[in-house]
Amino acid sequence: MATNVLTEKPMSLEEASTTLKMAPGLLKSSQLKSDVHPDWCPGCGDFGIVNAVQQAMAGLQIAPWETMFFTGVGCSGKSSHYINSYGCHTLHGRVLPYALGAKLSNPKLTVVAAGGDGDGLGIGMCHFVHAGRRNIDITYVIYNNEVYGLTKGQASPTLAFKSQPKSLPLPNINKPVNPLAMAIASGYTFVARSYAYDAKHLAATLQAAIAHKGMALVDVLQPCPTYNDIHTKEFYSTPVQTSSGELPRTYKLDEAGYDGRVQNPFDEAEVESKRLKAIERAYLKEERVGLGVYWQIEMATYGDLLKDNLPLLQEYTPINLPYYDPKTMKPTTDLTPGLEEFLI
Amino acid sequence: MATNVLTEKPMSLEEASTTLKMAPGLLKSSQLKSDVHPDWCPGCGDFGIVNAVQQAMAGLQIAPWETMFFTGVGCSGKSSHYINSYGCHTLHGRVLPYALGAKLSNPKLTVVAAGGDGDGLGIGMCHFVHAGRRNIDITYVIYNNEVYGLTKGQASPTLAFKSQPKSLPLPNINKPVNPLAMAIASGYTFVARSYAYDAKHLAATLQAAIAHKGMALVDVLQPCPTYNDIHTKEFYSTPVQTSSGELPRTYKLDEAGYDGRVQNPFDEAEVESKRLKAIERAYLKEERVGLGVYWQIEMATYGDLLKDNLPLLQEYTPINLPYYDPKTMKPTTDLTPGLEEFLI
Amino acid sequence: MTLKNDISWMIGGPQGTGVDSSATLFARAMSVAGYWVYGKREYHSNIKGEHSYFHLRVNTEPVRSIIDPVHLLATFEDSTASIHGHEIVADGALIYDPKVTKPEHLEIEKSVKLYPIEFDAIINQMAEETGQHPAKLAIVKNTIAVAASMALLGVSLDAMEGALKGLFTGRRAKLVDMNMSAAKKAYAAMEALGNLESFAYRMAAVTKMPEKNSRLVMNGAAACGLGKLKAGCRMQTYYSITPSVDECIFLENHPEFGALVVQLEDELAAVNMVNGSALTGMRASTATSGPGLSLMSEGIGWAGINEVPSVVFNYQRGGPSTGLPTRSEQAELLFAIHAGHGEFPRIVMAPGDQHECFEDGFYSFNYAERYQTPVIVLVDKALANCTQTIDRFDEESLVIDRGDIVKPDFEWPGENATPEDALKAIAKFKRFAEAESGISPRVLPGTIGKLFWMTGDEHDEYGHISEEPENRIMMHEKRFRKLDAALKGIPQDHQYKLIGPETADVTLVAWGSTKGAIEDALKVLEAKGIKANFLHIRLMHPFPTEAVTKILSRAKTIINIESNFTAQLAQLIKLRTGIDIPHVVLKYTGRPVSETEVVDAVLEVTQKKTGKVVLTCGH
Amino acid sequence: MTLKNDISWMIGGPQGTGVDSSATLFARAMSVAGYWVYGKREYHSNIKGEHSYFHLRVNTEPVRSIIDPVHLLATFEDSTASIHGHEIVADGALIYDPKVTKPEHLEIEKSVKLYPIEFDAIINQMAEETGQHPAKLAIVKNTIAVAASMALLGVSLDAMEGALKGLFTGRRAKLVDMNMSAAKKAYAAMEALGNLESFAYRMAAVTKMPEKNSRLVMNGAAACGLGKLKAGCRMQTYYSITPSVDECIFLENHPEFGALVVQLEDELAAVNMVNGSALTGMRASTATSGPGLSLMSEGIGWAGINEVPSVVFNYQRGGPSTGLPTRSEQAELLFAIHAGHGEFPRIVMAPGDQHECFEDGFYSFNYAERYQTPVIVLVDKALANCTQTIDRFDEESLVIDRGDIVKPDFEWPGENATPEDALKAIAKFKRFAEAESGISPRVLPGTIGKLFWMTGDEHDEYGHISEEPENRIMMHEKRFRKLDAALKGIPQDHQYKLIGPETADVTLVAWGSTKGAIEDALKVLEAKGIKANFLHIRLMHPFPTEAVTKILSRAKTIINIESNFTAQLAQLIKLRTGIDIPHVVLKYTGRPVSETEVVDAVLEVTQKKTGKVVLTCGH
Ligand SMILES: Cc1ncc(C[n+]2csc(CCOP(=O)(O)OP(=O)(O)O)c2C)c(N)n1
Ligand SMILES: Cc1ncc(C[n+]2csc(CCOP(=O)(O)OP(=O)(O)O)c2C)c(N)n1
Ligand code: SF4
Ligand code: SF4
Ligand SMILES: [Mg+2]
Ligand SMILES: [Mg+2]
Repeated sequence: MATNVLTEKPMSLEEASTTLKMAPGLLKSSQLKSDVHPDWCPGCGDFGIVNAVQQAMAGLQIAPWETMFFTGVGCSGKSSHYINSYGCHTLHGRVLPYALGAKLSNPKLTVVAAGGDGDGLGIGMCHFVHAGRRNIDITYVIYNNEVYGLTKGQASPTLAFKSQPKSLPLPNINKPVNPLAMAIASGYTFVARSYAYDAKHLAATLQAAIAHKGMALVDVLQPCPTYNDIHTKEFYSTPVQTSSGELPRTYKLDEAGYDGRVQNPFDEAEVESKRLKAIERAYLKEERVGLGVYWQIEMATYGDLLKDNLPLLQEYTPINLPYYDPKTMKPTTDLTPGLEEFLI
Repeated sequence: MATNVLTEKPMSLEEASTTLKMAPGLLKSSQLKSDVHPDWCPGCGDFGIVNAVQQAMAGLQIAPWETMFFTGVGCSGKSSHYINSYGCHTLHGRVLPYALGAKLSNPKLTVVAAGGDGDGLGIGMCHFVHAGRRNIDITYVIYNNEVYGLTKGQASPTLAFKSQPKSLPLPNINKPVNPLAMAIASGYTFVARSYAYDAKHLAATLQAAIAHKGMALVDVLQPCPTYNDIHTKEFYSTPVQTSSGELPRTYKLDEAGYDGRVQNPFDEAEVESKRLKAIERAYLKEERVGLGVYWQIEMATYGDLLKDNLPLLQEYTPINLPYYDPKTMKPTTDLTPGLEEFLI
Repeated sequence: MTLKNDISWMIGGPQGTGVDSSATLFARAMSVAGYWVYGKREYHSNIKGEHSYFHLRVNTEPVRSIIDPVHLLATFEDSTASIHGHEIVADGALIYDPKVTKPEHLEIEKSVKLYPIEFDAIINQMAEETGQHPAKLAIVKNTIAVAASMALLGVSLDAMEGALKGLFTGRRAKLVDMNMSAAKKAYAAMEALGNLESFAYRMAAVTKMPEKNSRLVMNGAAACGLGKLKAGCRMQTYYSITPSVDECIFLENHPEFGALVVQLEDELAAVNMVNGSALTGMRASTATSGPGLSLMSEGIGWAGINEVPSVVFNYQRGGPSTGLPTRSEQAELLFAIHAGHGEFPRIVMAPGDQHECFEDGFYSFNYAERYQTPVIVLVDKALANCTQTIDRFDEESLVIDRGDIVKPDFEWPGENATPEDALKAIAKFKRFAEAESGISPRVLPGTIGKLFWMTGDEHDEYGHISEEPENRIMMHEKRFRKLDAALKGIPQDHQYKLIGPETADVTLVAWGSTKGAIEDALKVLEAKGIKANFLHIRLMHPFPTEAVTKILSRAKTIINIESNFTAQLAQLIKLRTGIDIPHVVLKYTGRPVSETEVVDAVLEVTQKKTGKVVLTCGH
Repeated sequence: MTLKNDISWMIGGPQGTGVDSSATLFARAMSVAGYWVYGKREYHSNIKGEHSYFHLRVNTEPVRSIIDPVHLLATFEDSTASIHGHEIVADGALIYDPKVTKPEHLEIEKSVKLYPIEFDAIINQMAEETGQHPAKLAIVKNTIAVAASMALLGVSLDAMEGALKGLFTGRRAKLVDMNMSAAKKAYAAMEALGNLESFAYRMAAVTKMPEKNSRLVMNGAAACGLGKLKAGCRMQTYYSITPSVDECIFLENHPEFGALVVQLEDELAAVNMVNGSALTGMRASTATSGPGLSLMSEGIGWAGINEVPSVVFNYQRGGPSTGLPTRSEQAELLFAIHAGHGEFPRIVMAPGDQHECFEDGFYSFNYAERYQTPVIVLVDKALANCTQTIDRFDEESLVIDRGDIVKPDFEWPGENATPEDALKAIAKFKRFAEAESGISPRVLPGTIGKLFWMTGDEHDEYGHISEEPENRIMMHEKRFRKLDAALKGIPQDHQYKLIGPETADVTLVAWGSTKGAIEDALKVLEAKGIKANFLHIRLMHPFPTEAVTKILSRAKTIINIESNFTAQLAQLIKLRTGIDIPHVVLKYTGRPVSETEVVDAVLEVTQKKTGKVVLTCGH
């Protein structure tokens, strides 16, 4: 039986591991706006994303005081200040180590990490890949605007080859990374794409990602009206001419008959074929843009696996591991097993 | 017409961009051994790799004084000291930025980068992925031994899930990265796998990789007898029971009818289907291990693309761009175009 | 009213509304008119919407800093007057749009003159004349504010036309007419308000009109970039970060020099790619700011032990961590000197003004190659982003010094080569040979017959790993001797300057970008009867200990001035010379030090013997 | 022959042949016999094959360092005798295998006694007795060398049995008998050589046998790890690097404490994950060495501005760059104090011995949480890898201090919660409230009704970004006041210790791991008629300026001793106190300082007034 470190009351492992769910309707998404005024450019897709995050939080009714929103550095990085939950605006490229460290320590926190495409896929790429190798139960939202917004519009790693948005003096001669394919290849267990101005789809996707037990990635296409004059709001709302006539630019994967969810994670054949299909879908060169879940699989989380290696975690969450007596403040750890090999 | 910075003689762009090829047989691979005695453990796969590198260099008869071998830090990192060419033992995880910086500056150098799986796929993962986005003409060799050799056998990123070689106190709870799939997804234009003790195949593969114009990866399976008691030399030489009887553990992809080489890089359909096949092959779960070229495509290199953006490079290689008069040592750059906007 | 030689002008508005362009236009127009300008730019870490402003000073003689009082505040929207109105001096003036700004609601001096300009009326009139939509013309608001300011200052619009022609070239040349039309209307509107001559801060004409094209209106970032280009730097790596990215943008905008400006995945790649490039013989550098420098520490150390001439420009901004990313600070002096684990020689330089930016852009490569060691140049945001009228750079005296580079002894015989030739061609070379000066002759990879190796490990003379104690002692001492060589070889005026009289009652000590404010303050102090001189230190490491000791030992009252919290230069001086400077003037709001502040602080110290003065001016 | 109270023993061989285990066995056996042992380990950056050795000292009283002369060199292969033979003192001894070592080819003193042991004969005999293949028994060579040494030193084999039983437990218990069998044969073989009593360095028995289980044979890395465990550290991140990885391996080997030991992808992840963990209220730390510290600079700064109690143990090794990765150095003092761009408070501690390692392992978390600021603990390879017999740690006096943590005011009412409860539950809190001490009450995320934010940007009291100058001044000053608080709140004996007499003719000054050699040297110096005392500084930042000034001001001859090139402690002392220490003793070969070297250096300084003595002993 663990003890709540704050209230010093006993709590079950279940209680110590799950964010409290409030009664439906107790908090509206508008109450999840902090009193800081967002200073993004007018028309910036970031407004839509933060809105959707708030809606997803309200939809799930997760306790904001047991939720922590981590961000990287960039225009997107400011998001944590605009949300009424614990907020942590970390370092450029390092949002994942922070978020993962917090979640591993205190599994009771619902942890959402968010940041720019430069932040996550440029400087943060090492953590991006390695986070996939540990299926820790957090959600990671990438604001994909194809530019480094806050430093004035340089190419981000998702900018297309030879593309030249107005902020670039010369065309981009780097090939883009594909965040979806990268995430699937790295071991993320939930990989989805949405669009900043599709409020409903985005909120629903975020809600599914947060509800997913494991490492979830949501790649959000985000217009940056100031620097990216190629993939603008207009671009996304301009219909596409197809063989079946004029169709909206974006479409929902499930409506198109694609299902990236693995039904039986123990069926290796299903897993491998779905994984390959998901990668194929991620690479699909089409004029339209598919939104939805590209890949999802339920697997043991890192937290679960840790319990095999560290038996004490079958009883306590890490932050609740007892190490002192709150009355006397005396340490309670018996060092004997550690001293044995040295004793004379 | 560029000038050789060293001899101050004129040289063509072609001359300034290509490592000299010597007459066949002038240098034997044994002469490419430096006089430093390798201090690897007896039986270490690294011996085989360095041997094969020397054979490949001799096979191509590239001038050793126009070749630079870069390494990361680890047991593998020491390789550069054992080879008679210019050698550069860089920092842990940073071999690619060094190698790429040298090649971009002086395209005349044949540049080979090499390092451990921890070096390249752990701490170096960010550079690993981004190197794929720029098709710079170097070869990158990963010594894949599934452990951090030089720091005493911790799990490297390629170690299998739940695996526990003798150096680990607890089983590995991280999922492995797949270097081949990662490289293909990142944009490498040559991706192959070989085995440290298959001297012939490895030397041939390295030769092909060096000859390839663009960013080449060779993932070399490397037994580490000291820490990895799972994928040992014995493991690789133990035949596998298959439905078609007992077969050697390793097999050659081309003998198995697989061809990962794109014939027409402008045929998008071929490219996409080959890419997907290559990824599928990289993920293939089989008891046998496929050696050979998983993926190859010919594309403009970063060096080629730079010429569009920087017209002077149509005439000079970067290191030959003239900026001073070697007689007077006076700078020759006329700053006018840069001063114009400020002049009053 | 007597005409003035020195006025202080400010313009402000939300980020993204053209505050910057207004200031550039004003600075260039006044410079075309023969004046000398200095301006500082303040903005938030934000792309659009937060308040930003430009504070400029115009003088009939060269100026290098701002003064705090504002004589003329030009506005074209509502926020600036309410934020900065109180900074206008008595008898100063406010230019404003009466549609959005109500002077009665402002906190301003009674005596401030009010000049309402109907921006919309002018724009509507232009719309009528040209048939363009008024919304498309909104951008001329900046020009209107500038032209109105010129009218009030008594400067002819001819200068404006010259300035516009300089700004709008090529495809954009047609904008000259549009803007001149707006300017003329604004000028007329001001004149229509009447009695401009009574304004207390009208400018005197310059006595001697400088020659055309003899001067530059320049910022520090571009000055550094130009110095690098002149030095032959053709490889600049970067990972974008404010404010260093301005130098990179400048370089990217000039592909005609053939310089590779490579945007990378992170600062680790940036610094290590510079090492990889510089070791081939390229002149290579990177530019970064605080967080980037932290990440580059390891790579700089590798260059140190491998004696690679890598150049790192670090543009300091407000720290720690992300800090105040668009504000200025001088808080990375001790970090730059100690950055990187273990001990290795490095050179740390700090330019104090734009001429020194250009020089350090140039000489950093000479010193890096001559001493075969990494060079860190500490600039800061104040210097990078200030606008100043300066004389053209002296390019004539520059000489490239590539240090001791070994040429090949022979050439590859080609087809007739024998196995003996091949053996000779792969002979090895003692790249890190013991040398009294600490400087071993350097070979560039690609040289025939001189193979060597490099490694971050301690190594022998060929560059092979060696853990032998004797070799270690030899190598470590050899490398460090280069610092002695550098101190001997770097000319005195690149090490420090003593400005003002040889002996004085007060000696001011500073480094980096506070130079301008202090230089300007010297004259004011003199007028106030304080005989002061100024020791500006430029070579931060190795430190010119002997010279500084000599100068400070004979100084009477020493005052150290810098933009940080812990008085880093004062610490460094104490560490190197043992001299404990009794008075420090510090500023850590991220806003640069002004002439006014220097003068006031010196007065306070001389009058009250204050040990520590903390400066706070500037919004 | 009189028996000795102090002897120096060495064993060597290629890396991977059991040199380490031999030394451990010897150290434990001698400790079981009641002696006190200190041993240093030297090895290459290599897994198998390069020469490594262990140099141990055995004393009837506690010892803390080695002496350079070797009294008894034990070898079991050919290389060690040729490398170290010349270090054997006159009348010392060499134990060797006559099959591989030919004493006539060695460069040794004539008077050295030679003890050939037929290793193969013993092994073959064992093979015959047990039926095992001799190759399988080769590993007992170490035991043979140790047992032979004990015979020569006159120590009974009973102690060996005790030691083996301690080393081989569980599944490996059966190895005790095998090794004892080898030991007995070796002992007998030595006795058969005869006349062992004539050996000049036989050990006297201890006068008072220490109680069983009252002591530890311990290394510094494990001592740090144990301190951390006791402190409640349950999150240790790392990216493996020599020598810090030894602490991590120790922790990983003890899953029973429930501590997460997370091996990460790089040091950037390691430090930032510690920040992410520590901000939740976990006691979290990382361990690294030089290159890792460079990479962690940025993350440490984030902890600084966000007042997060992250703990970083940095095990110094030979630098710069990859340097001498398996050797020791104390060259990251000034780097640790200045690491990271911009300015922020941090605490830097440096333990001097294994007890202090344990204490700092424990107290670093108390100080980090009490002052809400990152703590860097500077250990080094010498301390991490030395083996020492010490008294058990004092665990009784330890008290946990979590600093000022705010408890929730109320509990969530559960199902009956109203919208008002919900609003109260999301009320915000001034986590960074202005506070005279600099320490604002801290909230742990998860606390109801006290939301706050964090950011690397300068921020307001709630943690929201603020670029306001007034707020900046307040926050920057508030944070730095914590250093004053720390200097007041950290007990004196955690700041420094003055060892020896209050007044003395010579005052030695040092920090970190040189403590042991200097402490030991004090007695020798006394015997030589030099009255010396020793100021060991342990709190490196904030610096105990007042106390150090006081002590050094009354000192007569001050000698600073440290393992680096640039005399970093001397620099720091000059910087903080203004005192310029006239004599420095430096060592930068990567080998730790010995008692012998300290004694000789002090003699040299006192006799010749040498300004700088460079130490070079040790292979
Ligand atoms: C280590 C480091 N390098 C560089 C920066 C500068 N920087 C701030 S934001 C940013 C990029 C922003 O791009 P992105 O992550 O795509 O976010 P966006 O602004 O587009 O939302 C950079 C490079 C930094 N803060 N830290
Ligand atoms: C920045 C940094 N972190 C850690 C280390 C320590 N280190 C040296 S080698 C190594 C790992 C070696 O593993 P790998 O790259 O797989 O090479 P191998 O030894 O297996 O060939 C590490 C972590 C280092 N040198 N630098
Ligand atoms: S620059 Fe782009 S991403 Fe940043 S706030 Fe403006 S529109 Fe949004
Ligand atoms: S530890 Fe492994 S990788 Fe390193 S040298 Fe030994 S066998 Fe090779
Ligand atoms: Mg972006
Ligand atoms: Mg490895």
